Amino acid sequence: MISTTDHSDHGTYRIKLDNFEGPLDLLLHLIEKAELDIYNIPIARITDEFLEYLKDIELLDLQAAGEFLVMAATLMQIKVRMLLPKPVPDEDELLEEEEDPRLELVERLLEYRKIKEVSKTLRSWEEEGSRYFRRSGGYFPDQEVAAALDMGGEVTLWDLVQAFKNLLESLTPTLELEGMPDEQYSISDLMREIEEKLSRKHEFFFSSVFTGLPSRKAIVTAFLALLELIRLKRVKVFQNGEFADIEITKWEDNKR
Amino acid sequence: MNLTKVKAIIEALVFASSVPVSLKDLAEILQLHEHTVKQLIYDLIAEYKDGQRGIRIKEIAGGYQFVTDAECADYVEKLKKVPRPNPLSQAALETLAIIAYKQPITRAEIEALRGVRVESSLATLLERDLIQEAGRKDTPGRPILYTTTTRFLEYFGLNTLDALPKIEEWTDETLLDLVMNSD
Amino acid sequence: MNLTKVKAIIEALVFASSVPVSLKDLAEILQLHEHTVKQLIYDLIAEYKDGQRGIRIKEIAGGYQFVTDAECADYVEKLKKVPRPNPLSQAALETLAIIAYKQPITRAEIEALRGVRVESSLATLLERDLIQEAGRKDTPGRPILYTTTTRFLEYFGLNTLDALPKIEEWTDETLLDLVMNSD
Repeated sequence: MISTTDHSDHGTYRIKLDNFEGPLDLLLHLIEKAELDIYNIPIARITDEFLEYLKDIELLDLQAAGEFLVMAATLMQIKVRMLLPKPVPDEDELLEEEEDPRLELVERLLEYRKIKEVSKTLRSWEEEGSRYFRRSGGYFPDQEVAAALDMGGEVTLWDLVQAFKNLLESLTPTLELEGMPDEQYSISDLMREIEEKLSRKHEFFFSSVFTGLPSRKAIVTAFLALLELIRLKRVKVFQNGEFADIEITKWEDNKR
Repeated sequence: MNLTKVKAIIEALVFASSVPVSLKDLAEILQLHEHTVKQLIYDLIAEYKDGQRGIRIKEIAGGYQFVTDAECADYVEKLKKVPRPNPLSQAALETLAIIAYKQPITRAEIEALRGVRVESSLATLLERDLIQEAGRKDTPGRPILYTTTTRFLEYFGLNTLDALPKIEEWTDETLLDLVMNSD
Repeated sequence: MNLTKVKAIIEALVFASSVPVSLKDLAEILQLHEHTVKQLIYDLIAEYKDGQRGIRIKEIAGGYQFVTDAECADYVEKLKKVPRPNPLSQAALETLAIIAYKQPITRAEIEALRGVRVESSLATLLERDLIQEAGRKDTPGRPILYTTTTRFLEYFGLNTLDALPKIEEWTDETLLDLVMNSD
């Protein structure tokens, strides 16, 4: 069972995703490895490859997993939007160019790529800088002036006590649920919702699970609910061909 | 006061300060023109450099500071009880890169750019005095703004933030778009 | 390794140390006879003395240490009035506060309270002589214990540690509770 209060477990998030600094890093890796054009990403192919990596997620660290799941959901939404027929432009209206659903993602990837490049430069400077040592600001009877300078003289006893009090306050045990599934939408609620929907419709598209959900947290929760249903063999998901959205069906209906 | 004497005083001042001393402070203490002080400092820097010494004066974080020569690093390290700090993790480094370029910046804005939560990177960077809290943004929730510190410049051997590699296309507009669309 | 190089390394070592460096330590790091090192150190001392420099090497407390030249003292004094950026970072201050109230304390205990790694604040505080290593705790791993220094008392204008403002609620039980609940 996926537990929502399991974060005392020090989520050791040991999967091959470990080599990546998050979903953008993984995406960038997939694109570069296949030498794809970042401005024209074959979204279906990349989505499949991305999900392939996600298979190995151990849901120990919901927060880290959540970040990858949100990206998976985003990719699937883009995929669906690209399949939708383009509306026939009204003759009266200006022929506005339809915005490519991939645009925002491409921009984020470009930004992230720049960050990675800059990080490389900073890394080499860090290495170089670590070879210079500053003078240590010790205190020597003979050198009172220099020692006094090291202190700056701007920290008072009050600052010290204040720092301690603040720390005390910050330690008041509170369970921060940020990044955890949305309390309004618990996993079990959403599992029930998906199953109810299936009892009415027998099958529906994966992306429709997410429509109407208010926050990223809720989307992550929905994803987790779905994964849990799959694990419990209550639903099955499959894809009809490379460009299709993922369909969800009840386990016993799945006789194809 | 002859120039040898002034140079000696500059040497003492640069040594005595544990943070880089600016040209302005030196000129004020010596009651001399910044131009004159600059000449003398460059003389001093050259003397140490040419003399194959174990220490030298480095222009860093907008000021001047004595540091040990890089070639002596292996020996100096043996002396230090405290080992040199571990290199920053890739996550912390990426977070720091964003702050360096986009400061002042909030946590949510950094997270929109990196695509992951950055709480623990921020804690590490604050702990290592590479970033600081610098007020709050005037938007709902009044989120904390982060900027880099003087220690950041020292750590990477930079004189000013302008010495960071240029990134032309990185505009404020794209950042704003991302944040708006991020949740 | 030629003598110029060895002398440069000695210079770097004497400069970088926060306490006077003994001949023994220098000889050990350089893998040379104390006799040889002593010769070279005396050369260095003479060079600085004859060169009318602003700094020189002094034999203090059984070791060697760079100090500013007495003749520059008036100017160095003026440096005190120059505002210093970030005298002690917030992170270092929090770590110091914990050590002040809970000494002797180990690094792991401090980290449990602050929720972050405190390696670099400890380095800063040790470097500034505000804390010191004071033996080891009798628990598995025998971790190092830290206490505040005399310098700490001087710096905050305290006569004894008892003069630290009391914080009543802070009993060992609450500490334990907090540590247990902090992760």
